[in-house]
Amino acid sequence: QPSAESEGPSASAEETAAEKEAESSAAAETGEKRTIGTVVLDGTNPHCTLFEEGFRSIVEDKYGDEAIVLDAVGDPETLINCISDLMSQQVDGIVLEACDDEAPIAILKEVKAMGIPVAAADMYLQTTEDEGLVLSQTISQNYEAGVAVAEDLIERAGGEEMNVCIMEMKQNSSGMMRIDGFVDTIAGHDNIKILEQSQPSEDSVEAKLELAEIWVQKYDNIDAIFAYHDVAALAAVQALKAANMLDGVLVYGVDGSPDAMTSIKNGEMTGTSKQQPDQMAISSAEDVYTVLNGGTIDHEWEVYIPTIFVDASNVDEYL
Amino acid sequence: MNQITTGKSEFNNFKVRFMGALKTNGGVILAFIIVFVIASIVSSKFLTFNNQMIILRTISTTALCAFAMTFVVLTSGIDLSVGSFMSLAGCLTTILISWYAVPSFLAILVSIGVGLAFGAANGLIITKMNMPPFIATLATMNIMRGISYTITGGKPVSVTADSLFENIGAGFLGQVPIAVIYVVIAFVFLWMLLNRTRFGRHIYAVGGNLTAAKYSGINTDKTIFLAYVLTGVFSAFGGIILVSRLNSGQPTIGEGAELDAIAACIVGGTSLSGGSGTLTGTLIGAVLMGVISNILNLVGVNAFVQLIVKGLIIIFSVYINTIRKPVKRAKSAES
Amino acid sequence: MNQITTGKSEFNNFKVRFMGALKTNGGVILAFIIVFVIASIVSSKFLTFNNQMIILRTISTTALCAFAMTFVVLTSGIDLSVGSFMSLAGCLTTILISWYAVPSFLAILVSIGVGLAFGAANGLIITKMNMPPFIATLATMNIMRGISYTITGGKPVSVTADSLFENIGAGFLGQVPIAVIYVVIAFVFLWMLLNRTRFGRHIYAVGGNLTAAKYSGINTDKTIFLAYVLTGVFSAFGGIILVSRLNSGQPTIGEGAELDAIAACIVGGTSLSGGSGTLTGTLIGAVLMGVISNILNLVGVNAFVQLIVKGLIIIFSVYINTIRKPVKRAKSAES
Amino acid sequence: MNETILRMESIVKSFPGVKALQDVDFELRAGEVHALLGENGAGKSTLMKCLSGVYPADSGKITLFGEKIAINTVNDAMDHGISMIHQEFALSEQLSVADNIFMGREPVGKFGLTDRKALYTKAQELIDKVGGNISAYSLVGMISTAQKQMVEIAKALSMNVKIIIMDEPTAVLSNREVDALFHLIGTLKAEGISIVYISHRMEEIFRICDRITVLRDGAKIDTLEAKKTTNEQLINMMVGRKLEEYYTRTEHEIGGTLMEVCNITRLDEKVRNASFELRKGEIIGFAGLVGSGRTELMKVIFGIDKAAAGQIKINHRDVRIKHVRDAMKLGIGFVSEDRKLEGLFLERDVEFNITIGVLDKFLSAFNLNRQKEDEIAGKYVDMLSIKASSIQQKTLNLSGGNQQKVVLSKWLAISPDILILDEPTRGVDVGAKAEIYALIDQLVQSGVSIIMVSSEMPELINMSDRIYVMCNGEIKACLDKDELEQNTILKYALGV
Ligand SMILES: Nc1ncnc2c1ncn2[C@@H]1O[C@H](COP(=O)(O)OP(=O)(O)OP(=O)(O)O)[C@@H](O)[C@H]1O
Ligand SMILES: Nc1ncnc2c1ncn2[C@@H]1O[C@H](COP(=O)(O)OP(=O)(O)OP(=O)(O)O)[C@@H](O)[C@H]1O
Ligand SMILES: [Mg+2]
Ligand SMILES: [Mg+2]
Repeated sequence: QPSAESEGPSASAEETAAEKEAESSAAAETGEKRTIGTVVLDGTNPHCTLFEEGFRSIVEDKYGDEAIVLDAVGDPETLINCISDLMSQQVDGIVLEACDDEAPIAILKEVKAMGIPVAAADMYLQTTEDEGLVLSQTISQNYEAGVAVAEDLIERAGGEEMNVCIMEMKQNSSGMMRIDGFVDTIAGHDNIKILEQSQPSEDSVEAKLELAEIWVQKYDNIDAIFAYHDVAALAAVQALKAANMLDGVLVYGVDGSPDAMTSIKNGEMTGTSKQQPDQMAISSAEDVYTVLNGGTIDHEWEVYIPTIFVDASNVDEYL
Repeated sequence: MNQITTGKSEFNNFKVRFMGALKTNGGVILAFIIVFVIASIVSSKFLTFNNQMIILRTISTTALCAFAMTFVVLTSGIDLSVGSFMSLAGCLTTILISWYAVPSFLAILVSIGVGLAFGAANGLIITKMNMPPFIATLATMNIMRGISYTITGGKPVSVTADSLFENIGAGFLGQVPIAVIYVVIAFVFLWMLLNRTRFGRHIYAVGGNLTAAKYSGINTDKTIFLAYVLTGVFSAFGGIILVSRLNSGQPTIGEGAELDAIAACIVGGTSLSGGSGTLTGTLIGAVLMGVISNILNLVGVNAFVQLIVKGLIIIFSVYINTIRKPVKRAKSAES
Repeated sequence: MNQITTGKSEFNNFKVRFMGALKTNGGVILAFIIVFVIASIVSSKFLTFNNQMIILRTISTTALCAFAMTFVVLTSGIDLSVGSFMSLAGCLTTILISWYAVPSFLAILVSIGVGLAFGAANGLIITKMNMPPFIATLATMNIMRGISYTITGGKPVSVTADSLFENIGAGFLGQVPIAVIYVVIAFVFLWMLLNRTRFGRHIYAVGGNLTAAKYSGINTDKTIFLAYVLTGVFSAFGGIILVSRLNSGQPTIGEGAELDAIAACIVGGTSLSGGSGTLTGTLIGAVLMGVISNILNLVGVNAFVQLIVKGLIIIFSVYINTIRKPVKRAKSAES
Repeated sequence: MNETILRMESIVKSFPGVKALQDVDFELRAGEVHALLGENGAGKSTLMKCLSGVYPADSGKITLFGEKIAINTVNDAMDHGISMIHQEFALSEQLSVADNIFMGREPVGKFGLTDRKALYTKAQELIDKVGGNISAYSLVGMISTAQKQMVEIAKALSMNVKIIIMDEPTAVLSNREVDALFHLIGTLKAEGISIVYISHRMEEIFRICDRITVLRDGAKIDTLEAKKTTNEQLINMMVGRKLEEYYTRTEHEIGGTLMEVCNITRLDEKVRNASFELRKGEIIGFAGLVGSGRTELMKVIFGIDKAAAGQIKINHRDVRIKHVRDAMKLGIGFVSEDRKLEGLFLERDVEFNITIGVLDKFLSAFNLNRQKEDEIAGKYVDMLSIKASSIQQKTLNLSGGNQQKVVLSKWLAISPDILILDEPTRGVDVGAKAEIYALIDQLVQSGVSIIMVSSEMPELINMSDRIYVMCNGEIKACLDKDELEQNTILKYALGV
């Protein structure tokens, strides 16, 4: 398995890397605390809270080290600024939940030159294993998440005509993968028709609610709504409720945030593909520790954490 | 320059006032009519009662913020923190209800009280610390947003226990969404406040000429202070309604709400340099923005193109407003 | 109140000038020193050369926008569209390079040209259509963002072919990040422009008293127009640097950049009512904001709490600025 | 009628860097008109602002009707029946006349709501009482300067006043309005109201005042009975020396025709068919009532406003003046009537203000010749004896007269051939006035031609070679030196 240490292209990078390694193993021996940093994609996304919990469970609880959690607030510029600040802080390792798949590449080269191991989680970065920028890429099966929702919809339709509205967010690449999975899966089923596939005028709950309300007003034959994440799905639930149309309309999301679970439990939302951000964080953090402790990673460079389809039948397990 | 004697002036005065009102709001009314007519032609769904109600409900939070913002802008101030008030008050309400089982009504009162307190903080920072409103409210915008994220942990707070709460914002009174009723009540109340009380006169006086207001013995600090308290209270209330409509305390709500509210004021003819503008103008401005957004979504215009169209329509409607005023900027600077 | 004669005034004038400059920028310098010293104490990593460079690189785009914004604010205007300039110019550059194989240098020139054109559009809308800058640039902010989303389809544009492009923003000159070099060059150039050209004088004159400027034969429209062209060009350039650092054309960049840029100006002592402020102040203001953000991250303060702390520090530094000025707002309003 | 109602003792007031008042005493009797005289910056406005509560005095004692009172806010002063009409209008242009009159004291009716009917009725009554021909509903931004003055007076009368302070009320009025004001002052006096009257127009002082207090450099010089003093004595006390000559006019040769203005009609028709000519080295005056269109005519000539018809010839050649820049290139300068709104960059220093029109002389691409700039500014500071702590002092902190000199300097710096002076001595003290007259004389000696618009008859008559009289936007007469008489001018100005 390639790791950051073994792939240093320049002599100086190798040197620092070596120093770093010596330092960190020395630290481990003397029992001195190490510092592991992470940048989460957006702290106000419940998904990230779970990610942070998973990360802390490894760094703080398991290894007793110091965890630094920074927030990219969904902005690529803030993301690289946060990574810069982690470099200044001279952290021993980084778990990166990037909000963009390309933006951090350039700065990761600087991180690599400093010899700090990085593991990518949740967002598949546009880099190859050979470049050696990250130890591993641990991601959700976003496409499969969309597929799972589509399959449930097809099953519930049972061959009847069904009209779906799809709420997307082109700026969100993970979200678009879910949409792709969904759209590809229903493509073969003529009974399921897409009424409209569009996105809110901005990335805010208010705009998502407004778009859903207008759908409800515009079409009197909506049978299902699929949104690229739960926040939008829940907004759609509210729009349907306000128009007294929630009964008989299926609403799906992706993510499995706690309030989506509650909503499913209450019989409002139909289902969601639950991601496991905590698992992603745990797996990535473990990879960083494996390298820090001088070991090699013994699994594939790409790690897929499955999503779990949740609906009324199994929601109680996740409440 | 014609002489008006008191005797025959009744009718004349009415005419002066009516023409004045039309001159002030004429631009936005014209822009509104044009956009409205185009919208009716473009989509058959547009003119339905339900759709009109949806428009009004959609703009309800913006309108509440914009009404109060009008007071602030009239004093030649600005309040960037309205969105954070929405978030803080909205989340606090749901936290109180869901986590501490506080009755909805009390929770709302407390949250509005917190809005009032932070509004007062804005007012004090601006009047007593002599800080420019832009930067003072930019700071409190960050602070309140930070508090809102901290208390919620950044996660939405679900409200399941209390269906009463949901009705507060999402309910209906007959056919009319309750949020629309609030807007109407708030409008009437604030209109009276602005046009029929001394405080309202003082708002205009302070914004028109701060020195003159001081020399006339007006407590200018108090007037400005109260304007920020108003935005605090009304945007807090707006946030609570929104949260109730979403049925969960979303800490991210209200981002960019300040721009929407200010845009409604300016499109409605209120001048950012203070002293001139009307609440009616702001109302029409807010509805106009809502209509634009609604028709673009109804027609299914691509979200990205929507941004472009929205920008163009803003320029268009404010331009109509500007050219209808005979005195141009260059001239008004002279006088 | 002594009368001065030209002969003996040489030294006197220098001293007066120096003290004047200190008085103007003293507040922000003091705030900067306090924050800087605290930061050095709180984190041992703060004072390292690398970290200082990281701070400067971090603020580079904000600084470029804020420098140009200073000109606009000095004319008593505002430009809300800087973030959209960043997005549009940045994405356009990457599209030209990646999709049309245009050489990097040419692509950058074209994109800056587009920035210039939209800056000119801002300027024309404001001067020729007499629209308030706030609303005009709010509209173009939407329009340009919409264009940027439309041309990219909302998705990031990768730049893989051209490593030259990456170096333009992400490279180093010796130990110093190249983005920092740009900021230094831009600062020197714009400082000269503001303090050593007629245009610079006109900027101050227009913002200080528009009518008096007109009556003094200054082409006020041209001056205001050029200020908006400047923000267009410099924020476009800032966007290109940022995109190069990200090595992909991200249409979402620059959201909220206008608030950061304006905050840097105001924290640096520039008055939103125009006519007073310095570029040096803006530079210190921008660095101060960068230092705050850096130290909070270094210490690992929770992102939500960071918002609160940042807000408090803004109030604190602007307050220092305000109290150092002997004449208070209330007084200056009287005259 | 002779009892002393108000006594101010040992009033001290400082501003950062300036001691504006030191130990000033002031007394006011019931029903008297008491003039407050002094040079620009002597502290007249400051003393009265301390009395009207704009800012409290640093120390000192105020006794009203034998009782010691504290005045810390404007409301305190109003409660004691003291109200002030400020030097700069304190009106809100966007509000109606009635709103302005009752600003801060709006009548309240049912439910704590403002009683708009009472507001407008009472306001109209007050307007009628002071003789203003305006509707209480008019926006203040729409009414003329003289009418604004009426609003200010109505505002002062709207409360139960015992003392009215008028700070240079006639600076913006012309003769007819001044007469009306004096008539009103007579009425108020008869009602037992005391008036403090600040003015730089000496002839007014003798017309209406009972007693006179003179301030100099923040200290009181003396209080005198008006009947027992002379003009010379007062000027001597104010300036601290004897003024040799007030209106300086040196005999000199007037040259040929320099500028001809033919049939100018403004786009808005506020001036119609105006024609006049100006010779080299000549001073022509423009007389008329406020609102007669003099300023409007000058603004067309200077390229600020547009003309619908007419030509301007300079040196017998047609010229096109579309912008201020065109006018400046042709050697025309314009000192406008409102120095604060139209002339000065108040936040900038003296140097910036003086040199803004001649940046070419010391500033080219990225190259500033600071020495040259200081030299230019210094030259005019010396020439006009501008009192400033340095050329880097903010113009905001200068006294009115010195601000006016800074504006003059700006236009002298461009070395004009034709200088338009619109109310050049408005709000300027006698000493500075004399200096400005001397300067005007000096300018015409050196071949500059001057157009002087003024509402002060004595100054027009004494300084002008010829006078054009305007009425209702038209030039009604051109009077030669030997016809210059107050009554003749007034006859044409009133259009009778
Ligand atoms: N708010 C202020 N801040 C600083 N200095 C001031 C202020 N107001 C007045 N001064 C200064 O106090 C002195 C007295 O000013 P004041 O306005 O009382 O003069 P004045 O006699 O009314 O003159 P004028 O005839 O020009 O109106 C001047 O030197 C002036 O510059
Ligand atoms: N900004 C303005 N808005 C509306 N009316 C105005 C404005 N300025 C001037 N006027 C009106 O235009 C007319 C001409 O005014 P102008 O100032 O030219 O008179 P003037 O003869 O120069 O008097 P003054 O002695 O005041 O200078 C007046 O009726 C005045 O009320
Ligand atoms: Mg005075
Ligand atoms: Mg005039």
